[in-house]
Amino acid sequence: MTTTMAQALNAGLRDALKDDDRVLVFGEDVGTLGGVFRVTDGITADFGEDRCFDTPLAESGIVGFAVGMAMGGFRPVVEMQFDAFAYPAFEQITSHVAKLRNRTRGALSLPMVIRIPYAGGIGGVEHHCDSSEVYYTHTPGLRVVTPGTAQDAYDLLRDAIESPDPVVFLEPKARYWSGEEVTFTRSGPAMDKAVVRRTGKDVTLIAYGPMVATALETAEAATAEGWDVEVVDLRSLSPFDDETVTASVRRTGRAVVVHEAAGFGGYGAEVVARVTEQCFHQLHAPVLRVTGLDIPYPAPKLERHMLPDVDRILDTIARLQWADTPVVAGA
Amino acid sequence: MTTTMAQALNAGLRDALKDDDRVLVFGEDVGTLGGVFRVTDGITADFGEDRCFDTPLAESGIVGFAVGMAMGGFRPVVEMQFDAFAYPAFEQITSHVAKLRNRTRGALSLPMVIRIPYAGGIGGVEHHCDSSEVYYTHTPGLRVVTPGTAQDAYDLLRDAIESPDPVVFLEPKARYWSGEEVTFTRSGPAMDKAVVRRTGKDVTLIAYGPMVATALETAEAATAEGWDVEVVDLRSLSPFDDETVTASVRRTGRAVVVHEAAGFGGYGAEVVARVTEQCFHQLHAPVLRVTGLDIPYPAPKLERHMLPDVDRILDTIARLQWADTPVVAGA
Amino acid sequence: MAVETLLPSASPVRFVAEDGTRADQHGDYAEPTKDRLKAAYRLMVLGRRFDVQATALTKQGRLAVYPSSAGQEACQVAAALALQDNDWLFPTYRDSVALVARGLKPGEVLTLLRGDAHCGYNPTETRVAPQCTPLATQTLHAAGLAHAMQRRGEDAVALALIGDGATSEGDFHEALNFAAVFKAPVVFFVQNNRYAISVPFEKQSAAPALAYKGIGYGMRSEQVDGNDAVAVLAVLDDAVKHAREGKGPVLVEAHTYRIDAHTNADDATRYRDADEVAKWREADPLKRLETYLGDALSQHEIELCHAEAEEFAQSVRDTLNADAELDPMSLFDHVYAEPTRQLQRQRAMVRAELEA
Amino acid sequence: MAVETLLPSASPVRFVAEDGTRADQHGDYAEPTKDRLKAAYRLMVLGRRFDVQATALTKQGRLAVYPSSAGQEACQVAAALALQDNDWLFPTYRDSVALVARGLKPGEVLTLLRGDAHCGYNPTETRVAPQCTPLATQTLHAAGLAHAMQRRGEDAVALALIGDGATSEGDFHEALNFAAVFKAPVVFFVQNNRYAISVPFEKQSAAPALAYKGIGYGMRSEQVDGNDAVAVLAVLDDAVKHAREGKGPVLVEAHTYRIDAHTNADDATRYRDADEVAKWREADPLKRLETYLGDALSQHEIELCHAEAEEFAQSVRDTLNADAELDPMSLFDHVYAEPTRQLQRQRAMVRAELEA
Ligand SMILES: Cc1ncc(C[n+]2csc(CCOP(=O)(O)OP(=O)(O)O)c2C)c(N)n1
Ligand SMILES: Cc1ncc(C[n+]2csc(CCOP(=O)(O)OP(=O)(O)O)c2C)c(N)n1
Ligand SMILES: [Mg+2]
Ligand SMILES: [Mg+2]
Repeated sequence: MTTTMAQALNAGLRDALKDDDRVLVFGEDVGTLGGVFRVTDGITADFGEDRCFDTPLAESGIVGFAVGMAMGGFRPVVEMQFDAFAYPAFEQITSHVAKLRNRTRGALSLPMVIRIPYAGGIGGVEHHCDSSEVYYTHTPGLRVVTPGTAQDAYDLLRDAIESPDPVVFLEPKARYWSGEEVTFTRSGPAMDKAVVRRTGKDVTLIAYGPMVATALETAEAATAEGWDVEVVDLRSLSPFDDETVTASVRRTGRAVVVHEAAGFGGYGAEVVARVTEQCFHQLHAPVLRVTGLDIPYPAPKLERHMLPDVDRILDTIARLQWADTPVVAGA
Repeated sequence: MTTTMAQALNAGLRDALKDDDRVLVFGEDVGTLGGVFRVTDGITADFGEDRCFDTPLAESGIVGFAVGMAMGGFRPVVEMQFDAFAYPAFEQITSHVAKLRNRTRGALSLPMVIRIPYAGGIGGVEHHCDSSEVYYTHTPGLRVVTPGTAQDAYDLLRDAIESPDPVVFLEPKARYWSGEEVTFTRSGPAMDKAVVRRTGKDVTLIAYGPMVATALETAEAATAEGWDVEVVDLRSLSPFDDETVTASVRRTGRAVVVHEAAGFGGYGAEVVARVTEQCFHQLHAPVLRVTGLDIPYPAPKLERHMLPDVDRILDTIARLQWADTPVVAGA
Repeated sequence: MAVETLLPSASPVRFVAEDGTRADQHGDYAEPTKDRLKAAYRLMVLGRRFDVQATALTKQGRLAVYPSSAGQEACQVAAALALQDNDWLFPTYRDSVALVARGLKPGEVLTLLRGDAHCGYNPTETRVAPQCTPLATQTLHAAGLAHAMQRRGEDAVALALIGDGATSEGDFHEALNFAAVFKAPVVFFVQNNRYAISVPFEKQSAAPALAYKGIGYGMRSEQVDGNDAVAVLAVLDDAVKHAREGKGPVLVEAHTYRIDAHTNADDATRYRDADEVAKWREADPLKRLETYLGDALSQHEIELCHAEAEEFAQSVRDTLNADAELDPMSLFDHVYAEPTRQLQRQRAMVRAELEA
Repeated sequence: MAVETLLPSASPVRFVAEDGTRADQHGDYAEPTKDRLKAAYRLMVLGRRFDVQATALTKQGRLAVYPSSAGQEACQVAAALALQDNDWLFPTYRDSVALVARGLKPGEVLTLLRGDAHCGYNPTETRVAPQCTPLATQTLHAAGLAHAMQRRGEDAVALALIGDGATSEGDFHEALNFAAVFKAPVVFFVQNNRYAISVPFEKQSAAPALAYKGIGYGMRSEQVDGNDAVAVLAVLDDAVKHAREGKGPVLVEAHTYRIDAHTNADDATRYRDADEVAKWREADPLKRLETYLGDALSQHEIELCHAEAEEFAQSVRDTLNADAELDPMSLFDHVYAEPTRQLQRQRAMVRAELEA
């Protein structure tokens, strides 16, 4: 039976609520309605308003209140309705969620999860499609994970809820309705491990969240060009799994990082920088990036030009200096 | 006569207020007090409460109010008292300041400047020392500049205030009291240009804001090791001046990026990624980073361990594979 | 300091009872002229027709999404009518009918919801800010703009629309405070339609009414029956006058109801009873005003309004059925005043893709 | 809905006039027992001495910075006394005297301001949250924690301290609203000391008093003379009781004054007159309580308090004059529950530097 990513998340929340009565789910519209994406569908009905409830409409409020709840022994799992609507909570996330353990030298911990549907591809109007990962990955003290598959949605969410550290859990909203066979046994890799989704020997495609599926599609399409593409799904954006990624790049000697967020100062830059530092002499070409454009997210009718797609990724793979005659990119 | 960076900024504000009566200065304590760092010292006394005034204590309020004032034809220059205290304004900055021109297809523009004293090195307690540049540089629609010298403090501030685009103006607070000869004639390079502060042929040190002085010191110290170090001061973090930087790196073949912010997903990653992409075959070694640690900013008594210093930079330069026998960095 | 003058009326201001008869619960507020009420009536008919048309267009896929104003026409039309040409309106995604009432073209209003661009009209020319999605953020812009007008000696007021749910956001608080401290000529007009998507007002606030927030900022405040167009117009006229005269900002809360789901994509049956909706349908602001106007409004005039509305709906359909020309190259135009080098490179890439 | 029960008293609650005589401006509030008042007196003497000592230590460079509580001792001591051991206190940087009154050791209290670490005490053991710098953010934590206690059936109340300036922040608004909606057992205690650094209250808010914000959230509220320890204690006792009994949160505003500059680094002469300060020095809360207690407090008892305070000051000096041992390796310990690989590498780097 196929389970969609939204359903897998729902199952993850339910199992967590069952296993640990300190777990609470709250946010805007997550109760009776089941969330605007139905990720919390039926949970209030089945677990009671006590375990899953609506709050007033204020994101800083939700996160700050959750901080207090976590200090008081609960494990809040809160939802920000959309990426850009987590920004009002930025101070609470950056100055408190990320730092409370450190500020109190371990006396207080904040086992809480902030779920954020992010990125585009669903024809959403402005402010509903931001890829906001960098704002969190650059903030020490936060863990940041993002599933690329329904199975990982379940596994990573369970891990995130059990983590002693606060986790920003980024849900690729365009993938909510994509499904696959999911097992609810938690046999997957650890939360902070990347996985090789497809092996290949010519080039490593590094992707996460909404771009994992695109990367896999590209890998299939690349066979027509004679390129054998390996696909790594990062899963954990912070911390970064150097081992899995560099092992792959050392094998292939070439790498491309793909993400939807604007390229400038994007997460891909970190990937390029650390892979280059660690694999410099095994690289046949610079590690390249395929990213969103450096513009505010466009209106629905033009969003396809913003998003990395198979063609753009193939074009970039083609630029990886296969000819063995160094081509110098212009300034 | 030496002018400190704080005085240069004060002069910049005054000259802008004189030249353009649409310019207004406001924020917390910028009026009678002259700001906690005295950057606005005496301005209310000399220009009147009408041009420079205190607001209620609310950063989102200050920025959002400034957006409305700019829509109404003014050119607000607002102060956030410290780096971490700009976070409450994050939504206004990201969803409005950065996007209003784009959202209205040019019908509205927001010529405003958000001044933020940032970074550490002054023995400040928690939340007073964040290097928050990445949160802004990754946001399309914002310009981000940061002076490394008192002269640039004046020049860049004047440029920022005259810019038709909103500018996040990051002031390296540890440098406020450092002085030099300053001319108030605006003969400097354009706001979006990097400058070579010291020429050298062996390695390019790329720095900005608080680390420019440290980079120059390092360059002096490096002569003892026989390294001739070129120092580039970025000035404009967004947009990035590829031309100046890559020209330097192509000459030297080696580069190190230095900043105070946490390394992971830091601004240095972008510098490494784009320099590597553009100069891959001229590089004798991977571009390395010397950055803050990936921890919340420490308490004053331990902050020196957080900050890049001459020794740490020299150690990193030493790792640039001078021996011509490729040393592979471990995972 | 005059505490009493800052509190709202103990119960919502009303000129007209639910059945359309006169209600005397309006203190000192002056009743708007019959001409003004007839103008309001005309725009409410137009607005309702527009709303129905827009909702229909979502079903045909011509609009990406549409948040209906059904049931809130009295509020939205009064908001537009209370303002003069040089005043500014700060609407949310919900307030398309207010924009129509302000005179914007349907194509301009629906550009956002159709997915063509972020804002379809020119805010400087129309003096209407872009419809705002990040909740409550626009209230600060309204306060700042009003203060700017005041400084420039322009005789202009700003009116910010906001929903009940959005009043919970910190920005609303900061906006009220800034406005009060600077005595900015701005009116904050809360349409309390009892829901924030699925969340009922009872879970949003424990206040006796949102209008009671005013006193905490030293701001005049009022509450009004939002389905009584006469009352809303009377209260907003007065609030705008107060602001225009330099007496400071005003907070007005209208008690109304969102008849439709949050947007066409929402399913309101998941969280509220049909009975509740039915009850509020009875409190229809349009019917109420029509009854109240009685003979002042001839059958012929009513028919003219409806005919005009039909014609308007046709123009909405025509506009929406024609695909707007969108140039992908425009993506790079207004990020900065001038495209950066980086954007020039990216533009070249997209152009090459399109030409490939 | 009972609007009157939500409004604060028309003028600040007072038991004691400025000259130390009895003032009958306290409605139904019960006067605290003499024993409690004497306990308050003792802690105010201790707190003031602590404050003077801490300020002196900044001059000797033993403290990085110190925001003085001088003039606010009645508020801070009452805040501590109103709470039981299992209640939680959420203080700001300004509230060191409240921490001392709560029984924390001076070395623990001053760790932050000395620059050794971000928080010198264990919040779980002391039930005192870390002193909070990002303004108003702690009010949300207090609301959330209070709600957590309520859910767990623990008989615990949270009291959040906040300054007048910080009430302008959005988080304060959101905290009041969450607390009221969830009926959380939390008391928000605003010390309105008339300044936010240099900004006087008049530029901060146009409200008749900050306590008038309560009604906008459906929250009980009160205003009190913050330099009258009897009144502050009476009002806070009552507020805490109200919260503890599950009747919901309470907002209390104390009108007081910051006698010293914002911190030792600030120069208050830049923005306020010596006359104003002198006037408020006359309104000294400690002297007022001493006069009021009269014979209930013997000369001997007074001397004992001062002797104890001197001894305490000595212990502060001793603690602060000894350098704390700080291990740079600890920097990497509590970023995450377990250090990441990246942190392990950075730790190794710092260790190597130290060993070099
Ligand atoms: C900051 C922010 N958070 C969340 C949302 C998502 N959202 C859009 S509309 C809405 C409900 C708003 O309710 P209300 O303010 O009552 O206005 P109404 O839709 O009823 O007119 C929510 C939660 C948003 N747009 N902005
Ligand atoms: C979010 C935030 N903005 C700005 C500051 C800087 N700051 C520290 S104290 C202060 C004034 C606070 O005034 P008030 O709330 O009245 O408290 P008081 O210091 O008078 O006790 C300011 C602006 C801060 N700490 N946090
Ligand atoms: Mg609503
Ligand atoms: Mg104060």
